[in-house]
Amino acid sequence: MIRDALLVAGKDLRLEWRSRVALNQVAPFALLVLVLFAFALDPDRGLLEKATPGLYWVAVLFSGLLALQRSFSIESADGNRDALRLSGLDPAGIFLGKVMAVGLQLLALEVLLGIGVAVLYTTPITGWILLLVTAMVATVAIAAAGTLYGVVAAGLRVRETLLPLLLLPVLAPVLIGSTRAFEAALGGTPSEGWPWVGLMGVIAVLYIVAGVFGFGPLMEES
Amino acid sequence: MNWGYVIASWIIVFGSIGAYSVATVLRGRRLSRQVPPEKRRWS
Amino acid sequence: MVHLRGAVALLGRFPALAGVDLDIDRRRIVLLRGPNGAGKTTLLRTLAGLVHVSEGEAVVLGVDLLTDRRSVRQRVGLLAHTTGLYDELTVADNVAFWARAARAERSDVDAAMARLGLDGRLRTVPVGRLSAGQRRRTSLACLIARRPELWLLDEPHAGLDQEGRDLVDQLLREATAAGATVILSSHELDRSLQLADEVVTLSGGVATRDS
Amino acid sequence: MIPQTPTEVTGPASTGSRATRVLGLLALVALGVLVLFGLILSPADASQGESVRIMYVHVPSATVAYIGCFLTTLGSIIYLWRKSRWWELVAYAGAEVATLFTVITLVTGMLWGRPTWGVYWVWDARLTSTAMLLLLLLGYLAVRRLPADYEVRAKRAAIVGLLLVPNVMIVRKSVDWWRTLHQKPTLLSNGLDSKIEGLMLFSLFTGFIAISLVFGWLIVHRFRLAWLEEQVESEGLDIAIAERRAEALIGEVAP
Repeated sequence: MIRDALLVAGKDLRLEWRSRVALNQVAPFALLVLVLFAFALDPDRGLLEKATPGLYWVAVLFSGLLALQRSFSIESADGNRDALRLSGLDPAGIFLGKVMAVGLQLLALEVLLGIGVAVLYTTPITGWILLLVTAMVATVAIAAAGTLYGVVAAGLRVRETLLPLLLLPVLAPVLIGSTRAFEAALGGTPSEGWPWVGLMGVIAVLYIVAGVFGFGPLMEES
Repeated sequence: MNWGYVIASWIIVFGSIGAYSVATVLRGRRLSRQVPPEKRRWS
Repeated sequence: MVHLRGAVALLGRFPALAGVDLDIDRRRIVLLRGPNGAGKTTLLRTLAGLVHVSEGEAVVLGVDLLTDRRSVRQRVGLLAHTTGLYDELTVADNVAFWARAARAERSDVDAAMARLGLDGRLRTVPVGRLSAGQRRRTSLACLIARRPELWLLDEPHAGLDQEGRDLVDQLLREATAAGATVILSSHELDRSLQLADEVVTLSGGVATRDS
Repeated sequence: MIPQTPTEVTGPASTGSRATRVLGLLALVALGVLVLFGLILSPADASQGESVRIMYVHVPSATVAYIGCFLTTLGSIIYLWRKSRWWELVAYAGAEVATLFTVITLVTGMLWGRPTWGVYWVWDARLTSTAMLLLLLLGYLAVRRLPADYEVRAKRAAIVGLLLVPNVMIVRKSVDWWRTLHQKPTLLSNGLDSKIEGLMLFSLFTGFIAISLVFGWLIVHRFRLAWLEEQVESEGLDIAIAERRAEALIGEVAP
């Protein structure tokens, strides 16, 4: 299962590297969102500063959604599902591999957005440990839930519209949790952030388990 | 003075349940005609 | 190797196979023929364990398809109209990914690519830029690197040049010599009739064996 | 509710049966009693005034909405585990009826909020998580109603349905934490917890009985409707196989 996961993750990342869609389109989009927030919330009135953690995670969520759509559009070629079913790859391995690939791309996006926020919104960064752990746990939760709902919507004509409808309500707790944890870290009260990390951990584990067991049945019959 | 909100809520509750019930029953009648009786196994 | 008795397979609500009887022994090359829409592609996909058999008996490579379709899949090789290849990856990456997914050795991958003439300049070309014939060669390379016990080929000659078609025939003869079984559909009747040991005609989702 | 062996060859020409007629009659009587006590006999609340009467339909609706979600998850689990279409249809019926009652809960909650808080919407923990519940249910229904083969729709919807209750729990927990850090205005703690007694308690009790009966009646009818929908879809499969085989015969005659 782990071997298959690494093979699939390696394939996805290699494909991303060759096509550079994430680099050339998703990353600029993420930065664009940051700039648009600055336009919408006048930077001089202090609104931007207060809302930074929330804006950051909304930007991650939306650009992450694009990365997820991309991750499933590469598997939407004619006959790809048949080929995967015939390949001998463990479905749980395919799931974990895609989670890894999406997760790594999300982490890269988060680093980029973090630099963007620090520079553009002049946010002083404090509470490093909480920030990093929050980002890791939230990334796993987003990637796992996104990959599971991604395959629920995969192969349908309505894929692009169905995925956000399914995914965003489910990720609302991750948005709340990661934003509060970031506020706690930046506000110098990290102890308030850790319960939220725990809650996001529960979500991450729930979706990893659901994906490992649910991916097999979902790959069949469609 | 709050009777307006009370009456509105109750009308909405009874109205929406009623409308949904009627729609369900009517659709059931229509589909029943397309299904042979031995497959409608309730009495 | 293959035993079907009254096998029914549905595509949605359409009975693409409406009760197929078929028995095929080991090391045979069997040609499926029949008009478009006769169920050739569905039959091949069914034997590969991709389509659910809803009625009848279906045993492939000793595995009962009604209860277990997954364990058949790794042991067969299906060459379909759709390739399943990733357009943005190179030929070498594609063959390596699909062959290694099926636990093929690195050396088998290289040998397969050399056999199909993909070891030169084509290695590093993205599949999206290949011609139809070159794609077919790439799919074939993925297939032979897996060393399947049962080869299922949906019009393997289509889109290939003269040399490519000869190569396909040669590969199939080698496969049966090595103990595999081959079932192919083709509209290249002259060529295929020479190649095949048996001919099965499909029509309206039902099979009849030609004597 | 269980499709039984036919007692008479001519089944009823609707989703009704003797059992559901009795259930429906009971529900109507209970609704009548609810109107009598909820709107006429019970007194106004000391602090909330007349708007407490909204509670008698709001709270039971919220409860049965959650029961519907539970049915959806339960049905989805059993469908995935046993391949039981019967339970898959229970899951579908549960989700649709739950959606109806979630909408009712939201609307009555807002109409209660206006006289109580002065606004239709506050980011109250319960109200917010009910809104999220509605979105989760709409997601399930969107998948279940996809224009695709039954197996495809059912299997994908079952995965979404399986995760419905865990998602609802997580959303509630997170929204509770999110709000309680700041304020604590929930419908119950603000209104009914403290001094509920006598006729008011009885009215609420009647509300639970009446709404539960309505819920049960709706579930049975919606389930039977889903059953009919599925029968209509799978109708004519035998004919299709015969037609397909006839194609082969024609093929043999004309070489």
